[in-house]
Amino acid sequence: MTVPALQITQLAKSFGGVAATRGVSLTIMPGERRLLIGPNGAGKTTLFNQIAGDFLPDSGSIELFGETITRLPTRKRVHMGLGRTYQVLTLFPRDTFLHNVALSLIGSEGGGWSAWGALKHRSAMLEQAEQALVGVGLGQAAHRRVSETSYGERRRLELAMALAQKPRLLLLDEPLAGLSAEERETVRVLLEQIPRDVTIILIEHDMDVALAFADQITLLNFGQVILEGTRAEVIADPRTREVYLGG
Amino acid sequence: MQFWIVQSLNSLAMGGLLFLLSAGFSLIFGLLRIPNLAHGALFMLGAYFGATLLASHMNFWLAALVSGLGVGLIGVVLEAVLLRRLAGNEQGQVLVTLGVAFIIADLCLLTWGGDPMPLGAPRALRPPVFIGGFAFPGYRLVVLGFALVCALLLWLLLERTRLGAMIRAGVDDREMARSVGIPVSRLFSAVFFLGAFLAGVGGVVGGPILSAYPGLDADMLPLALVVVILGGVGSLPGALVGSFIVGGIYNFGSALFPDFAYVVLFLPMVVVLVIKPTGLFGRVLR
Amino acid sequence: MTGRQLAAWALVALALAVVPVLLPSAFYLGIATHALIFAIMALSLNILIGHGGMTSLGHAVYLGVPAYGVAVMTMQLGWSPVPTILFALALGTATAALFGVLALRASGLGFLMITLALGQVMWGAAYRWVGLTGGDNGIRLSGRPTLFGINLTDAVPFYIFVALILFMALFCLWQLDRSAFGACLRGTRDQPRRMRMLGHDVWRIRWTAFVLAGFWGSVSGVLYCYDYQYVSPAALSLPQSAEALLMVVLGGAGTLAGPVVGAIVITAIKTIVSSYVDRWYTLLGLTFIIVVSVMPTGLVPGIAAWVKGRRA
Amino acid sequence: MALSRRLLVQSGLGAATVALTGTVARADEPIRIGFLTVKTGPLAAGGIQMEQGMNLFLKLRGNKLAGRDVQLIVADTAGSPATTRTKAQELVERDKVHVLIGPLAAFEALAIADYVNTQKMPTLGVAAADDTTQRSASPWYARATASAGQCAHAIAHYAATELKYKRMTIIGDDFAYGHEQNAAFLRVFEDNGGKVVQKLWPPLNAPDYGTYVSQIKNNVDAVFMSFAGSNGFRFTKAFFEYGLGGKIPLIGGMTAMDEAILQQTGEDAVGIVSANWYSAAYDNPANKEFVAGMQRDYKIDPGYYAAGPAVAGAVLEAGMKALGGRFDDREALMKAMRTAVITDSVRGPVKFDDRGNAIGNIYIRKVEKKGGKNVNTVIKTYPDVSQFWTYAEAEFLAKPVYSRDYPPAKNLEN
Repeated sequence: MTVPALQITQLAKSFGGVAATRGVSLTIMPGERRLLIGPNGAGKTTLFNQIAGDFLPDSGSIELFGETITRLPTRKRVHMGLGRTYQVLTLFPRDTFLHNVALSLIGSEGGGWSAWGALKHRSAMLEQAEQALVGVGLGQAAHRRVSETSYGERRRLELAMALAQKPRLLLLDEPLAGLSAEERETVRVLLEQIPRDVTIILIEHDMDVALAFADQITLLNFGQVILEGTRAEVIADPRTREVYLGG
Repeated sequence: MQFWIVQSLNSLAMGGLLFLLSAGFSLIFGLLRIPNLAHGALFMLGAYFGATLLASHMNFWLAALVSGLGVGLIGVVLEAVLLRRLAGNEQGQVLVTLGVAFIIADLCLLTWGGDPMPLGAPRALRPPVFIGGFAFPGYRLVVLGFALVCALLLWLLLERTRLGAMIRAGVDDREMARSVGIPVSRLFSAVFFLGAFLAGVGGVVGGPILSAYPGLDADMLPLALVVVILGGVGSLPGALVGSFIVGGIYNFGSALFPDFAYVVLFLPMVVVLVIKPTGLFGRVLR
Repeated sequence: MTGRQLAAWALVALALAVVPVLLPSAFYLGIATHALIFAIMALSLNILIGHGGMTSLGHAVYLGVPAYGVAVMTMQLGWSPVPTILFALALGTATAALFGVLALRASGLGFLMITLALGQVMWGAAYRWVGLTGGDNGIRLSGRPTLFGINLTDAVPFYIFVALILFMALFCLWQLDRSAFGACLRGTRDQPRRMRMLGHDVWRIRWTAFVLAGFWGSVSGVLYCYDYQYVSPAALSLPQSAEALLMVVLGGAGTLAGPVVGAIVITAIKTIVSSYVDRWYTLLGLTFIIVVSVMPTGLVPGIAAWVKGRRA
Repeated sequence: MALSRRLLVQSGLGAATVALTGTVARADEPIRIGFLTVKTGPLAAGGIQMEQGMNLFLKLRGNKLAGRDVQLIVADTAGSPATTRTKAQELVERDKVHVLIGPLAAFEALAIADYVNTQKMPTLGVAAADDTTQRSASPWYARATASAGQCAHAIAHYAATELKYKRMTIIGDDFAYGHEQNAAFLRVFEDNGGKVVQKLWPPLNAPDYGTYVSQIKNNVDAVFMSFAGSNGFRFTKAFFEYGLGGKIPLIGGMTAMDEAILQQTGEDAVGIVSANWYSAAYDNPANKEFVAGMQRDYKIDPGYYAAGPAVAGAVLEAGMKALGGRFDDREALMKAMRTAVITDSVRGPVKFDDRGNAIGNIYIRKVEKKGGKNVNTVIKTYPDVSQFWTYAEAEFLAKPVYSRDYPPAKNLEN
């Protein structure tokens, strides 16, 4: 039997009495493309934050490729193969695209910045960073500063930074947010190109792209899993209508 | 026994004084996210205003009100002219408020000279109160009562009025407040006025205990910081409880551990912050 | 190093070298020396403020503790200069290592307050622990040392010594700026959460920066003690910490030249302008306000932007 | 009269030419006095009065000492030891002063002690740190005021022998000046049969004295306080607030009831006994003229800080007179000042011991209300008091310097 890429069991978290996550259980198999849907405030990003380790759950457990990570710090989860992009861009605005990706690579090295020498002398790493940028079609933008680039380019940089680390499980939080139709298409193709040895959990409101991309869909509301199934199952289920149309 | 009673009273009275000092600082920091390092100077300015008005035989409470208004006005100008354009630039705010503190301190020295100026409490409130055979200064109990009344009024203002609701919304989430149409800029001016007003009134009401002297600002600012840190930023109950805790630590600490008198406030603060970096009641300090 | 960078460093070296020639007397050279020592202190604090985004109000600890280290070792235990200096640097750096663990429990204002409180505790200890520190009377040094055969008593050799160390500090911090570590440190300043998500140990990056700042602060502390040949609790005081903070922010946090410029401006106002202007304290306050109003990011970036604007 | 800085810079150009051509002081060159004081920050109160006292002294002399013009160059130390040193350097090396007067605070004086020595700069100090004229005395330093312990010795004797106090509490600022006064008090008080049963040390920056006042034992005969600056005033207020005033007598050290805070202390001050080498109410012609001048020019009664420079000025004048108006030979000037015997300073007669500290009257003063204001009426004069009191100098100096814990208090009660 294959070990799940991610197994969440009865995860619960509340903030000052307000429950954000109420007993969520989730199993995601390696190579899967899983879409999380649900209205605003359903607890999707909160769930990502807990998988990433931004805060610790009150109860329940999280296993990444069979190893319990419930109380591990974020960086250890990253070193075990977890990657993430953010809905709100979190880049290093004063640095170049290349440096942004370089920071990502230094981070995945694990003991990290052991090198005190000048960054520009680490040619192997910079080469790798440039490859990652080429991979998302930003090869020409490598030496531009983040603050001088377009929003669409930054979105792709988010993706490049996550992909450069060669994650085994990738959490994508609305990678299409705020993009034009043209840019959406570019990113959609990029997502399609991610090899199947990377497991992906996706939050996305662009249903055309998201539904086409996903194998399985999980519907969340009020911090609970409402239902789980294939695209057809979820669309057909009356509870989906209920959640989205208000009930 | 007497020791415990008197020092407890001392702690309470000092707590009241500290609340008057720190409530305004806490408000300004909580809503505007401005570490107003001129707060000690505004408090001192209030004390000097009060001393001057009292010397011309003004009624004590009227003098407190007038000084508070004067200092509050200076606060509004400070906010509108210098600080508003520095929103989000914390280092700039530190620099500017420290600069203002320097200027106020120097101008006070120029205006009132270096010698301490007394502020007489209202005559009727001066005599010691006798509690079971020992004397306790009556005026300090008045300060305690005044602080509690102020705390109550502030609580009512924040919890029971429309202005208060807007202020709370601003403290919780500034962007959200702006997006639901709260006039955040005017609100900021109002809060800065209130904070500075409280500092000015506090300077006068605390005056009979502290007096006005050069260096009062530097003596008071760390106390306000300690109170706010222990109590938690932007929280009125936090500032109140923090004041009494600091009053207690100061009085019992200096009496029971005289060898540690120089570090009596800061050592416990380090301990608290290391164990609980958010302060005793605070949200995350970021 | 590129040719341009080499030229820039040569220019810095030249500027430091011509100061003794240009200044009219040993007195002014002494003031220049004070300014350079505070420049080293401000540079060290800039590691925290400018690169790490951690505003510390307790940096005087790393000026005062090693200064006391030098004074106690020299005057009470009679150690010779080299072991004294090594000990003082180790003492200051170790203090930073410990205080860093405490202060980095928090960030933002919490960090500022812990550093302030730790500074006040050390100040109180210096006042109260009279047996070791001499209390407010402080400790007087019997003179400047002879290092590697060079007697530092006179103004010129001491200036050269300090200038050399400032040059070293500038160079090291420039290297730091360009290193992978420097990039990581700035990353933790701008996006700590993202840094964690990229697998970085944010705490360790900050702590390392804190210790580095403590080390370079200690270098300035040792020089401070030899410069004034006297140390008292004032070296550990809150005003001293605030002054260092002001130097950094005034000159421009996060830039290499900013802290040096800030240190020179503030030292000049305190020592030279104060001879001509009675209300120099007000003037100092006004300077802060004007600089922040006109150049919110500090003198060096502000002037750089202005020059750029004029060229364009 | 303080010359404006700009004027000084202009005339300084002339001086610089002189220095370049290597000429020795011209016969008509004025004597340049470098005056170190605190004009900004929390210590400025005393510093401003120092400057006023100095200005008035020179004004009363027509800006001439021993027939020579005077240039006073005032430098602001800001109460910081590092700045004090820079300012001392400025006065000595740039302004080429002939003599230094000041600085105010002990730690400032200590910060420049070695510099003054290596520069061989005649310095007339006013700061009270005991050891600067005891175990670490310098030939270039003389103090015409008093050491911290000097006045405390006298009032301790007075408290034990005349006021007949037996059991006392002593309280003072927890820094060297407070330590030294309290230690001196304890020694003489206990040598004369009294007992110090309680010692309290509020930190220098105590926000409030309530907690200390309420610790004072209610069965002591009196309380001795040694505070500096505004702390004495604030302590006295708290003492009365807590109802101890009138119940337990309060007596004070050198600066506790200084004229600078005497009026502000109001009714509470009346009856408090203290000791100082000066009183604005001291009756001699020099002081009468000085006090009248202070009241006319600055609307205040002079106290410790204003009178100090006036005494130092008198010493300088006496030294210059002894040299026939010359001052270019520093060694001779210093020697002349330290061997001068002055009979008519504002503090009365004064001369120096061989370590450079004043020997002069110590006045026991009691605050009285006269003509609607508080005055320090002299009620007893201890004549020719040295810093060693009645102890033998060698024996005194063989012991450790006065401190928080020396001499040990053997009669403390818990």
